[in-house]
Amino acid sequence: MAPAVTLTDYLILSGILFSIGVFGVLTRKNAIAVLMGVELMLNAANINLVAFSKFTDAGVVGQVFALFSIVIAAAEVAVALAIVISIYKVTRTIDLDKEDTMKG
Amino acid sequence: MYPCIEHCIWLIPLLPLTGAMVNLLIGSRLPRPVTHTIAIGTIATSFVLSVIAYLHIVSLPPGQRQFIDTVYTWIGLQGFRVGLSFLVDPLSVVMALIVSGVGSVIHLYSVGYMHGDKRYSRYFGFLNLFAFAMLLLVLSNSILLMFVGWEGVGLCSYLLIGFWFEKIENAKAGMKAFVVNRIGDFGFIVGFMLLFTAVGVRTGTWSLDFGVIKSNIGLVSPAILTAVGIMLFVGATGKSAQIPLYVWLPDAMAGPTPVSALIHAATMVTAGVYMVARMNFLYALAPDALRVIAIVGALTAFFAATIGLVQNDIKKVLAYSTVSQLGYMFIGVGVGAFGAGIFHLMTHAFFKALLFLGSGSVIHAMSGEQDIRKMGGLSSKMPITTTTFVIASLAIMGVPGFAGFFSKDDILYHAYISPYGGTFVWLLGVVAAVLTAFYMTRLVILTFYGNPRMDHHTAEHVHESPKTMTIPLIILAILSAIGGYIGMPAIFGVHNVFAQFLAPVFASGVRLPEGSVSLEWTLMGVSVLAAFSGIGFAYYLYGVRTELPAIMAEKYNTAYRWLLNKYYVDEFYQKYIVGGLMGLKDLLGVFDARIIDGTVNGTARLGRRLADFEGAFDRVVVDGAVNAVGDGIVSAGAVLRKLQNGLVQNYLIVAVIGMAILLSLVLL
Amino acid sequence: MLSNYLLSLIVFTPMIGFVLILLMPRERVTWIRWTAAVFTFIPMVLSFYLYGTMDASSAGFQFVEKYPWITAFNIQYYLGADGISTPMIVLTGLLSFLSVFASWNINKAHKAYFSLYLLLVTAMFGVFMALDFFLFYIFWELMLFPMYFLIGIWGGPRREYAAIKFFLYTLAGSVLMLVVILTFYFNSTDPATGSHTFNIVTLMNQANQGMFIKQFWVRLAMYVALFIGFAIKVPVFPFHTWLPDAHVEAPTAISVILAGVLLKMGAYGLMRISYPLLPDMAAYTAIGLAILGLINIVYGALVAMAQTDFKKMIAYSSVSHMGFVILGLASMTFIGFNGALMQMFNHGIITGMLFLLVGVIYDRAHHRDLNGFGGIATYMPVYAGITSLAFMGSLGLPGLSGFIGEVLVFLGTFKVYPVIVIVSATGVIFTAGYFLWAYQRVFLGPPNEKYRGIARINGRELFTLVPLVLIALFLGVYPMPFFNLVGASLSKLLMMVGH
Amino acid sequence: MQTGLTRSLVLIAPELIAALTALIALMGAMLTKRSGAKEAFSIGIIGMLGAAAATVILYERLTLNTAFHALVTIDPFSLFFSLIAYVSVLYVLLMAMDSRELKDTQGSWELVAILSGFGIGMSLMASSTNLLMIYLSMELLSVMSYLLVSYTRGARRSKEAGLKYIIYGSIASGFMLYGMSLLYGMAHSLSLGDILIAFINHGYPRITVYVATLFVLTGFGFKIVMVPMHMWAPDVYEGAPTPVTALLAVASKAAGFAVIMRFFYTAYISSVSVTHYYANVSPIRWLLIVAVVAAFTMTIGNIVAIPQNNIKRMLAYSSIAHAGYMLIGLSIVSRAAVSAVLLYLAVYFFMNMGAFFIVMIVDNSIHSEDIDHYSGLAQVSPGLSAAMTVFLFSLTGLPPFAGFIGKVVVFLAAIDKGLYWLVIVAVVNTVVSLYYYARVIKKMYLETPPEGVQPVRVGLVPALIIISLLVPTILFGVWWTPLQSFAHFSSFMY
Repeated sequence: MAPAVTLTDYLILSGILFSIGVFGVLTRKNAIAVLMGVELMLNAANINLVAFSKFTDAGVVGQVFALFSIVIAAAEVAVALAIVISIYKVTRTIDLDKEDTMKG
Repeated sequence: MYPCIEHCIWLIPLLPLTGAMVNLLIGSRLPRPVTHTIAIGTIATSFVLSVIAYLHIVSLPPGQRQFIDTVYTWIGLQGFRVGLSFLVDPLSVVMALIVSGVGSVIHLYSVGYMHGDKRYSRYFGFLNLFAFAMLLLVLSNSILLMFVGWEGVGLCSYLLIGFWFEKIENAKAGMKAFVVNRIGDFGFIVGFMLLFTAVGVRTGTWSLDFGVIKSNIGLVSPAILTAVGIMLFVGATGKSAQIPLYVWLPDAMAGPTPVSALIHAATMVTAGVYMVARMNFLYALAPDALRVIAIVGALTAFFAATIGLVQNDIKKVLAYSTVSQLGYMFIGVGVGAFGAGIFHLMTHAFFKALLFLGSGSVIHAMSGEQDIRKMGGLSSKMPITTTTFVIASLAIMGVPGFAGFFSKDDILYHAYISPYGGTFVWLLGVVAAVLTAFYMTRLVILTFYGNPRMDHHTAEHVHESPKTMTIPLIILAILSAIGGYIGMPAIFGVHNVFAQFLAPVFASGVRLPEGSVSLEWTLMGVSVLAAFSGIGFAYYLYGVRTELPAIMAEKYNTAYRWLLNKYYVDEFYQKYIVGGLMGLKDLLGVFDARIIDGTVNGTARLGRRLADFEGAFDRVVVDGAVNAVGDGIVSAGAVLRKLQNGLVQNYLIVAVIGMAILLSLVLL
Repeated sequence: MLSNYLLSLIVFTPMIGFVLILLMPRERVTWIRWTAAVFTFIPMVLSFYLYGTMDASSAGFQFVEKYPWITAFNIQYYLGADGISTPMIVLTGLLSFLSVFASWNINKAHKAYFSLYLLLVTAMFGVFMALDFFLFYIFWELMLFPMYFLIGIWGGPRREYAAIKFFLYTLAGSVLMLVVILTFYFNSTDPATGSHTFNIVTLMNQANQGMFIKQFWVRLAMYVALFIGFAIKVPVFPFHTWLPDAHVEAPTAISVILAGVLLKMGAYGLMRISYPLLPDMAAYTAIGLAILGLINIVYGALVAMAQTDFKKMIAYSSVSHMGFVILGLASMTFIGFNGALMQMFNHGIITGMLFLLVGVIYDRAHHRDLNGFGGIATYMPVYAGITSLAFMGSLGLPGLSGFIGEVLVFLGTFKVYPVIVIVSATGVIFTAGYFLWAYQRVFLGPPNEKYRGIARINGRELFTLVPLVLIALFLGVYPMPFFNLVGASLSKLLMMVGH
Repeated sequence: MQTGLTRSLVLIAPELIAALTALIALMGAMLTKRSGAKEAFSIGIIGMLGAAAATVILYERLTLNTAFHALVTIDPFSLFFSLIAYVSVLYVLLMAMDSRELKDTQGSWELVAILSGFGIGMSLMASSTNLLMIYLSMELLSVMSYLLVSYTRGARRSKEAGLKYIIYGSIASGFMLYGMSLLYGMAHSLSLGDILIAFINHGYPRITVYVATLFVLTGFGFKIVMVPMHMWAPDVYEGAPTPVTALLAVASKAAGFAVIMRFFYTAYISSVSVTHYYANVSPIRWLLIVAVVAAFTMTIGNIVAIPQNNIKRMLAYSSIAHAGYMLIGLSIVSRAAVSAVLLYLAVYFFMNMGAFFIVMIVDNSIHSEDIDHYSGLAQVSPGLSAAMTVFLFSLTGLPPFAGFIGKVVVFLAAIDKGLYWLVIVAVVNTVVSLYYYARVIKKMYLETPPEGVQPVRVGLVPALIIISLLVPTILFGVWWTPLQSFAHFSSFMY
């Protein structure tokens, strides 16, 4: 019988997930990829919330929070994608390195 | 006798002032007769008042021959007040007489001399203004008020030297006079500040009134008094053209001749002598200062005389002779014989004024020519001028019987016996006397005798001057002739009226040892000898062997050139002092524009940089001055701009790094 | 009763003019000018009335007006005048009125010019009357932006640079002052309410009782910060470099105001605020102040000598002359204070005159190069005469008011800093040097053909000059009215600084 | 006797009104043609007026506070921000009505709806006392802002700005969410009050608390444009339509401050006594962090503003600087500090809104945001330039304008706590800032206009709007007692 999964394991997992998300966000040039990185960060947080609510006496609010954040993330991505598309219409690219007309 | 005068002394200076005001403000609209009537009238009235004051003083018992007329409080702070108050005692009354008397005469003379000048009224305005300032100077009851007159006469001298300012040299001469005088004034200011403070600190009474200082002077330490004495004397060297500040006086001859006569011979230049005499109670306690004065006076007397030997401009000769004579006066006051100094001041006022007026009349006749080499043989054409001029010359040479004889002899005698003088001073004086006799004789001969050397066009115009000019000559001639008798030394079996009259003023002054009668006779003989030897030598050179001077000039070329060029002192000053100052101010000018403006003013650098963004002030970009702030800010801005490169992920990286730094900030 | 709101009247009458001018159509130039004239004339007369009616024997503040303003911070609308501020108020009134006529030939945007001008006048009056630190600061800053525009729009060729430089410089000084003000606020207690206060008088009393900021270095820092704020205005070396630019570029009238009034505010600030509020620091730093004064006098004179621009020379002469004020203030003696205050007033009068005179020649010749003239005295005798008088007054010729200020400063300070005074006294030589040199170059010498038939000085210009001439003469001959006015307050100030 | 629900509904009446407005607008969008700009805006304006009015009424008679089981707390503090929210949305609507950029957009109905949503989000941000609520309201605000920024059709600038904004924003909220999860894990609760109690009762590993705080702060800092989360602002502000820029610069920043103050003052600081003596109970020295960040924020903002040539961009950097000044108020804990920040925000609303409004009007007429094109504006349209000058001087912080008062009260609060160094940094920054503000003024007044420049036309309504912003800017400069007391009372948090 495998050893029980503890809170710490979840925290480590979420930490790793979060780091990957940040890394992706900082390095990927494709806008979509960056948005995916964001998703990873949010989900890492969600894992925390759920894990805390499961392993401590913090009640279910954590899980509620997670649900909310999932919904919000969906909305956010919807808007983001809309913008990406409209940009693509104008510039035929979604490479973030091309998005530097305003600087200085 | 006339007690009322005790309350209207202030009229003496005020009258010329009003005259000046009228002439300067509306004079240009007045007809000329009115103009000069006002001018002469006011100064003459002052003279009359001075006479009355004199008579009043005389009528008082010798002990109390002094009164003070305070008009109002000029500066009055708690614990320090300077009144606009006048001090009348034998000394000041004598000075007032000389100033207003000679002044009126010269005013009168000017009517003839300045006729047809386009700034006639302004001339008389300035002349009156001068009279006011000079009278203020001699009558004032406090050093500060005296300083007002002191500066006032300087101003008038500036204005009158540069009276014909269209000629830039005249303007420059005026400026030179003022600035050199200011250098002296610097000493004067320091002097009276030091005195003021010393007395104040010692006694707790803060005052600059002669009376107060006189009564408290004893409490001040001799060292300080010596310093004060010397600083005040620095002021005197400026005003009275002594070494090293005499250089302005010869240039001052650029002014109209009557001005040279009044200001630069008779009155203003003697202010220094008067000041020293007035402060006798101080110098009595500062023997070292006295010695300095005596030495400087003697040296000046000698050096100026040597320069006078070879000058060819008639007024220049007289100018250097003035410097030399002032040297005599300082010998007098320097050796503690204040009376003698003032005595010579008076006689000199007569004969030197006369000499200048005479030369003026000559120049007038020669239609502006001043070079004696182009003169000669004027005696026939202008008898009065010649006679009076000769009388004056005899006076200055110290020919027995004439005014100069008594005064100069008085000085030399005291110089010999006084502990502050001594043989050296006396010797210089005697030599100077020889030289004086020499150059005056030379001047007279070259100007009035021998063959005419002017072109005949000028020659035709030579004529005797009008009455308004000759009458003053005559008046002064009489004074130069007989003026000395009021100061005849006791050895002639008479009372030295002048000395006795002044005595109370100098009562607290220096006690001089009494020389024996025989000594006095001997010294007198020596000076007489000196005078005649000078005359004889000059006569031999310029009257008999007229070719000799040129030859000698060849022979002793170097010496001659040095003398002719006045020992190159002016050049020296020009090169080193003025040049140095000019260099310094240019340096500082640059320093201010570059360094200070650059360093302190970093934000202003920003201003320039900002301007550069608009290319508006490219000119303004100041060279490599330190400009930390401005540059720092701007370059920082540039750097941060580069960071802002439009790539959102860079922004994120910056944010992450920033957070990392913040994290470490607390963890460490 | 007039005296109950006299000061407010003086301060805000120009404000009324400001509003009126804003309401006027911009092409009605004459109306605008005369409105400005009238609304500076009234405060001038009122300021004379103030001088006439105030009780010089009392050192306290008079015509006091005190109303709560911002209760939350215990800020009050608090005006008052005493012997130190009254001369400055009179000076402001006089110069601001005369300068209107010096502005007569402003050739563009009259409406803007005169409205800003009146705003500036209000601010200047306010600074000299405010007794609430916060109010003081508001007025102090209120001067900045009208001045910025007045220099920047109507100034000379390099006006933009001069304007921004002035603006930044002064603001830099005043923000430091702000910090100090707030620090004072938190270290103060209003005896009445127990709360903090900006009331300068209360702060003075507190400072007198010595129950103020404890730490030495804080006091020192505060004093230095304040001093920098004021030193920039004076201006004290090395904070003076804004001045030549501002003066040179500003239009004549504004140069007059700058030199005549604004420079005084620095010294006034020292007397009204630095000294009473931080007396021990004032004493502690006096020697440094004296040295700065010395530098101002001599350095300013020498640099002035180096200038070829007429206006710039006078600007630097201001630096030199304000040095006397600083020196006198550093002396901490009654005579020195009197001299300093006298010098402040004189400098306003005489330098104002000088700038007006430069304006006269500049309007005709359209340049200010000292070497570009020559023999002007032949063509403009009256102008030359007045100028010579102004020069003489400025180089401290006895008989004119300038002398009295300078000599009192010297006499008062000599006891304390003999060496410094002796060195400063060399200034009289250099001053004479550059003034006479300039006079010779401009007025004397062979008349310059270029200016044959140049217009003589006209009535309007004379109207602006003559009053100043008369005052300079009168105070030179009979300065007692001035000393009677300031004596009491100055001795009080002297007591505050503990001498 | 009201039941819990109605009670709560009463408390969020303004938000309800705003929500109603949004719904009506959406229906309008569905039902009407594209043409109905006028109606849409009038609906929006009415709605916002209603919401604002409701807010004022609530503020007037405030008896009861928490609602929805302490998810939100309605107190003077929150109502203050609700007011700012609705009023600024109102002004933005007014601006949008004659904004050139928003003329040919996808339609005004949606705009009204989005703006109403923005208003709701902001006002809820100020009142939420629960991490979940904070997150939700903030996301509402953010999403609306993303839409607004990229609202103009076709304009690439606007799209790019939108993209940058949303990427940056979502990542920031990602950090925040993670931080919140950590806090939740420590305190075992999402309510700020519980977090406070937890802090008081248990000790937590400093590092964890610190990371959590910093992450949360990232989310907030992104909103208030705080260094180092400031770099998105210039690009976004430049790209967004001017009215939206104004909204971001004023309202969104205010919202950020609201939530940040609410968060710290409820979770990290215990109000020890009724005299509002505050004690910092969190185990970390976050005040120092904020102070340092404040110094950097104002300095960087000012320095980088100097070389800017685009006026919107310049104002963007200036708004960073102003965030720095306001952060001073956050680096000390006292009621005075809170009220100072509130007062500053109120003042900032007037002057910044005014500045952007004028920028927009000028842009409408000369089609340029380039500072160089402001040359000689004063000669062709003096009134407008005068107003602009007042706003800019006020932003600089010169008396007698309101901006000066804002600074003074903040400095007072800081000096009261002995934070001299920060105040000195701030005043020096003020001088630097004069630099670029004065540059615009210099352009307008000291330079001559190019040939044939038309005067900028200002309609009656815009003129009135400008005046309505101008008057407070001057009035509060000389007499700000009402504002003072308003801010003071509003600084009261339950």
